Amino acid sequence: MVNLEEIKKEAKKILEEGKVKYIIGYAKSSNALMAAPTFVKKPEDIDKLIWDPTCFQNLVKFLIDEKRKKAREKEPDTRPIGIFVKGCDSRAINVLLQEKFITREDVYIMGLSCEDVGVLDKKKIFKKLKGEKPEKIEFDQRKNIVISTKEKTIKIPLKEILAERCLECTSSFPVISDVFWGDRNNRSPKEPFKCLEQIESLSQEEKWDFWQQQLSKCIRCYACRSVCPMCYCDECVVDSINLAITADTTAEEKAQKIKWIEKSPESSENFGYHLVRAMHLAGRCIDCSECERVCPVDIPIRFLNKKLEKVTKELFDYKAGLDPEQPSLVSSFKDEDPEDFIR
Amino acid sequence: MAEEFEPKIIAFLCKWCSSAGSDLAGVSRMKYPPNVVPITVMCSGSVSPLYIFNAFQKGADGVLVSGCHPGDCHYIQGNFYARRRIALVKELIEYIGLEPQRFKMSWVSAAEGKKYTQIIQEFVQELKPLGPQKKLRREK
Amino acid sequence: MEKILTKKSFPAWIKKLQSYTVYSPEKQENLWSYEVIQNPDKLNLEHLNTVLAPKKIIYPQREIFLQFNTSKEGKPQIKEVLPEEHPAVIFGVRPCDAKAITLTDKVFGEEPKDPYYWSRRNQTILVGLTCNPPPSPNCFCLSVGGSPHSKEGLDILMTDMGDKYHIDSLTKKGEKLIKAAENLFKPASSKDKKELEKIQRESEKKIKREVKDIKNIPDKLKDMFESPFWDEEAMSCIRCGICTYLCPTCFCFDITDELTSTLPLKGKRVRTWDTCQFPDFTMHSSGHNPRPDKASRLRQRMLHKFQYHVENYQDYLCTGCGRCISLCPMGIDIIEILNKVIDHE
Amino acid sequence: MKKRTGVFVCHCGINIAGTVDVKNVAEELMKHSNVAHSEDYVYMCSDPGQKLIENSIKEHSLDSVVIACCSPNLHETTFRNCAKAAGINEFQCEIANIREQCSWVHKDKLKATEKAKKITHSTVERVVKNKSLEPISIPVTRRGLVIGGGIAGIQAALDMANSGYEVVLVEKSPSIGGHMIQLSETFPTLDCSQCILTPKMVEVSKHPKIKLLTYSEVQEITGYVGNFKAKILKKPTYVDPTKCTLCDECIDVCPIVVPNEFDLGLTGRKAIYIPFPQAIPATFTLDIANCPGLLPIACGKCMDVCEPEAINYDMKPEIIEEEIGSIVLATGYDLYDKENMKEYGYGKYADVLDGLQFERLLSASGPTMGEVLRPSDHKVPKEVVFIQCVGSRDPELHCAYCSKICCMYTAKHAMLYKHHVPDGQAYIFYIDIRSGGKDYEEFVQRAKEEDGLVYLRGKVSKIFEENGKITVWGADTLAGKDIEINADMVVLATAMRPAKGAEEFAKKLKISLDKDGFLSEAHPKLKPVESVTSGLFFAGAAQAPKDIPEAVAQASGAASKAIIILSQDQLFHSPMVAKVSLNLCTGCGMCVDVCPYDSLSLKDNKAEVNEVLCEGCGTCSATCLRAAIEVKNITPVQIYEMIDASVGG
Repeated sequence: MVNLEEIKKEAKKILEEGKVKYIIGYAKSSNALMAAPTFVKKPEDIDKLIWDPTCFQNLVKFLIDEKRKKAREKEPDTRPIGIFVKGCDSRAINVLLQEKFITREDVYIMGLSCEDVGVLDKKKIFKKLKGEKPEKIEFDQRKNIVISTKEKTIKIPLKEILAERCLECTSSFPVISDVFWGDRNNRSPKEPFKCLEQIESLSQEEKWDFWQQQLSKCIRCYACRSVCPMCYCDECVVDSINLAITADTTAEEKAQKIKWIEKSPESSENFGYHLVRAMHLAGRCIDCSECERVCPVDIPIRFLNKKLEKVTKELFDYKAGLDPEQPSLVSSFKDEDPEDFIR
Repeated sequence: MAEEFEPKIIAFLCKWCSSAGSDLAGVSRMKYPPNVVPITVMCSGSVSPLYIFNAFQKGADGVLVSGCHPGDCHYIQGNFYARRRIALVKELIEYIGLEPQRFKMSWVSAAEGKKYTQIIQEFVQELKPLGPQKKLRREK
Repeated sequence: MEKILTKKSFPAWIKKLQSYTVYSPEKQENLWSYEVIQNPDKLNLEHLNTVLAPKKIIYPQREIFLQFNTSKEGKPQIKEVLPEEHPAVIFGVRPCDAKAITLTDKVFGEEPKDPYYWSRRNQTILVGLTCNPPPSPNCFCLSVGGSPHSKEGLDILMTDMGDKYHIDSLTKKGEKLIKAAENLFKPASSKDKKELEKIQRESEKKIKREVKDIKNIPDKLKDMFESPFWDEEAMSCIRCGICTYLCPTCFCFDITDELTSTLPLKGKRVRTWDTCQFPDFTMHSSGHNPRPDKASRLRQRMLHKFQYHVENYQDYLCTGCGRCISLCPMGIDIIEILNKVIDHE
Repeated sequence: MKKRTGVFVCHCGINIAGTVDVKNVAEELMKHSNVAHSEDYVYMCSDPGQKLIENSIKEHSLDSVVIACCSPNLHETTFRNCAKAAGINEFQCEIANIREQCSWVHKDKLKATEKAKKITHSTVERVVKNKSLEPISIPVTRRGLVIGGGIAGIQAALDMANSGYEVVLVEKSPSIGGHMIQLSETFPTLDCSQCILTPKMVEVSKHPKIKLLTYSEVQEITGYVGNFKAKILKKPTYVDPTKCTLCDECIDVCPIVVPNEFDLGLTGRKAIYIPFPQAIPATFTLDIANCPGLLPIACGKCMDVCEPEAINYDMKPEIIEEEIGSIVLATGYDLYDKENMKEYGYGKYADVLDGLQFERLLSASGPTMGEVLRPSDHKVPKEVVFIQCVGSRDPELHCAYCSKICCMYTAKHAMLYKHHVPDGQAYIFYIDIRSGGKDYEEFVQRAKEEDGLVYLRGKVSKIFEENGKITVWGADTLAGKDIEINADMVVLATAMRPAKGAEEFAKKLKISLDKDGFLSEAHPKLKPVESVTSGLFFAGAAQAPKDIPEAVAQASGAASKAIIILSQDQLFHSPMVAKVSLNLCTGCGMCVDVCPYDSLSLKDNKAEVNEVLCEGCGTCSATCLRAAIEVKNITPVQIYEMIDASVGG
């Protein structure tokens, strides 16, 4: 069992020793159902830290900010960043290592096993609460969640309100860490891609109707991109103008910024955006499903990424984030890669 | 009577094999429908998925990517990378409901003018009953 | 003019409004969204906060300004595109969202008036609904000069009174709407009015969140431009556009040309929403970005809402709907920030 | 600044104009905002046509041109030179292929014209965004490297050296000569192999332009055409050739006997040895793998006995670095491994030999001084079975390809056997006889007719030893019956394989191999001696099975290709190479992974292009997730515009 006090003890120790620059962890937010990222710089602040199934966020995203910030500083503090990672988050770290975006020395990985739990799905809870505001939540033996609202107190088995990705999780503990809490019990669902079956069984037209309905909701707030630890391009294909400009960027280069995707939230452009994003995440997405969690209009973005995860596994026997040394999916090939689709 | 629907096809042909194969079809005076406009690229490995999505967005009814046969790539391995990338694109666009017939990949060598001709003939035949591709197309 | 309409008759009223496009909140899976009503009988006004405010109807995310083309002779041709004239009614408008429309009215009402905005705005009738209970746990309208039963910006305010609605017609537009089905309404009795007052008092009590000492915020913010406070507060921001796109008062936009053909040159000029939270919002072509980081962008959002807008329009550019709090992926809470601003040394 | 593009539409007589309304194409393109001039002409490639282009460029101040005509494979160079002559950069000229890819394949004039417009428009969009580029110049180190000292390597080295260029010849074994020096006589003339090869070997050793490095292995090659650097490991022989007098005293005292590689194990040699009497360089080598130790305590007998003090136990491996401009690879072949041919008793029965072993038996300098004797009991074999296609042409179990030389050498073997043992009987099992080559067919016929060889068309199913005889079970498919022969000796014509270690070596040099492990040439028809790596050429059996004259011819071909590079002060390389946008690159290294030419590397966490190595394939560009790399003049923005034009309005 993960013991929060032990985590705090370690956090205090590494901060006191000056071993890390700061620690990215979780704290309570104004919303009882969701933790907020917190950045602990001083040992006396460690009591803010929490660890429970409301710790949704994939904090690895903040390593990207940190790298950018460090690049701007003249004399950067090069100490590692302490960071809380769950199983899925750790795979994100592996991908960043694989893509040489960070080095192992940049991070002090505080690995946390989700054990047999995971994180909550806020939307599932809202359904259960039918609009009532949760005042307080407690976890009972990591088996049930006890939610108190103004009117009543209800007890829901965690399994019923866990995020889908947690129910389908194949490695609930970090695959890379410097310190580790919890158990390393592997859980492997028999059919890791079962969630896709419903869409896959649809006819082409039904598939189109489904995605058309979902993606036309998109308001292009880019929260999915913004929250994704793999979306760290300096300039995204959807950005309207050049963002990565240096002193020697020519006017011509700026003028030639390609508008692959127009700013209008039209169906064609929304599809363009989501297809490109899915392609960019092929072999890189580690299924933290943050994109889907943050989507304000509930687009099941995970089903796009999960599909390519499945294809990648089945066609190329490739799984993202398990080994920082393996070559990337699209920068490698095997002679026996399937080609039955090629004429 | 309404005019028969004529699909627009964009074909990304690698310079060394497929474009040369299509040249051979010309030299041999083979005939195929004029629905295809070729864009010659250096290697099938240089065809970014963006090009494919973009062609559909701009109103292509079908897209073909064609390269050298495995092992024959002028650039040794470019077509192997293409094969992986294109497999992903193919799976993805089928998954979102685009008709799978609209996107093809082929290996056409410099000697396969006949094969290129057949591919285009078949492609046009397959696309005609589908009608215009409106799913990913931008409104004009 | 206060009237009473039974809930049973409500669909009948809507059916009488055939000359209008009628919008109302509709539940789609987990979300509420303003949609055109297809079946008045299924209308449900028990909605929580919609994801997007009714702003999206009056000021849509994308608007075509003009279309350009090249003639056969090679001459450029430009055709202005204005929204089609179409009267619309929006039901179930929350008072905070209606207030927000009054704020954008002022912005788009500056000369020269924005013809695209106003062609829709002038033809849209806003039928509000008293919030009882509040549609979001993060409602804080009382703190920013609103209330769950505020009439500001509305043409009609409806209040749920169990099996009936109290209908308060506030403008000529509102009157017109009631006249369309006059026989369905009966005048409100004094008992009804008492009941209404009670509901209104209760509804205010149900608003749990508040910003303390908001009057001092604008002054306080003036001295905080250079403060490291913003760095701290923005640490967990991921620079998405949720807080601003969902905000009923945010109105920033971008204008781009979308080409559809190069030979002949053809395309259209469109306006789309934009947000100060995106890095390209302030990017100069020189490469200089005056708001280079998320701290400066969070600051901009706060200062625009609680300092600049107050200076320019004597009102906050925030109506306390709580959407930015409820949907921030990282739990950034505008109320907490404002409260910290007040406490800031 | 807006480009001023000229569009020139060629009629190609009626080849284009018959199907495409060329005037209409020219008119349509004139509407393009970047097109300053357009016209059509009956034959653009003709002198007047080219003149027309030149004049138009000057008259209309054009800065770029599109020629809508035949395939760029035909006249791209013509028109680029023409553009250059008119004073604009050659890379501002692009070809719109409206003949092979349009007029010739369509009939409907209206539709073909529409398509021609799209193709031409698309090319205009490309050229509008083309940059003026200059060919990349590369200095040349005027020195060659030949790897492998068999007949192919020897020939290539001699040709290069005789043309006046310095050559480094590297051979991994102690002497040059390769497999050819092991052969007895050569088909179809029955020249003595050693007699014709040794003069060449001597010439190599004496040639002032050849630096011979035997007992050496190339460990690494870096750089690129004109500017390679080779790292060569020279293994210690522990014998100083300048002091060694070849007195043989050391051999006499050496206590260690191991199988002699030169005789393929038919004889033994000492741990200190000379591979064969005519070895070049003529010196002894101490085989450290088999020597009891380099310490006087361990043995030290050879050092004690060596009067000229040529033996030096302190010799160390040496790394030699050579700078060279071009390379010929002639790493040769080996025979198919015994391990794979157990069903024929190969390696199990002493009297089942492979072709090379039999060559040694036939050789006057061989273990039996040219007598054909059974290795087991030194008796003259009276019945010998020769089996062809052992391991070759057997896609299921062994090699799919034909080893090409076995038909001929088996005929030769059988013929020579008959010359040695006139009363003996030779049987040859074959699938069919492949005797293409000058005088080859006549040779086989002569063997059949004059020497009475028995050719049996069929396969051998089993070989086993019985009562001191080798029993061969086979089939004669022509007669339709099973055959059993109690032979005294069996000779297997085993398949030719790429030399052992060639695969590893190719990996090190990043040369691709074909499915059988032979070196893969750049084009099977038109570039048979070139590798895809510029400046690297192939010769001999390393590329495919071949006989001596073919190997020699290919070696001379490879040498002349290598000389073409060495003969120039500088080389020019296409400037259509990859370019990195440093501001976008995050240093993930995916482009480095996919580059087949090693032209990309990471420097300070950013990708860097070695323009000289880059061939401009653009795989890096499609792989890069950050759109941080593109190939000049065929950039994504160009493709983007071309898609627009190709889809049409």
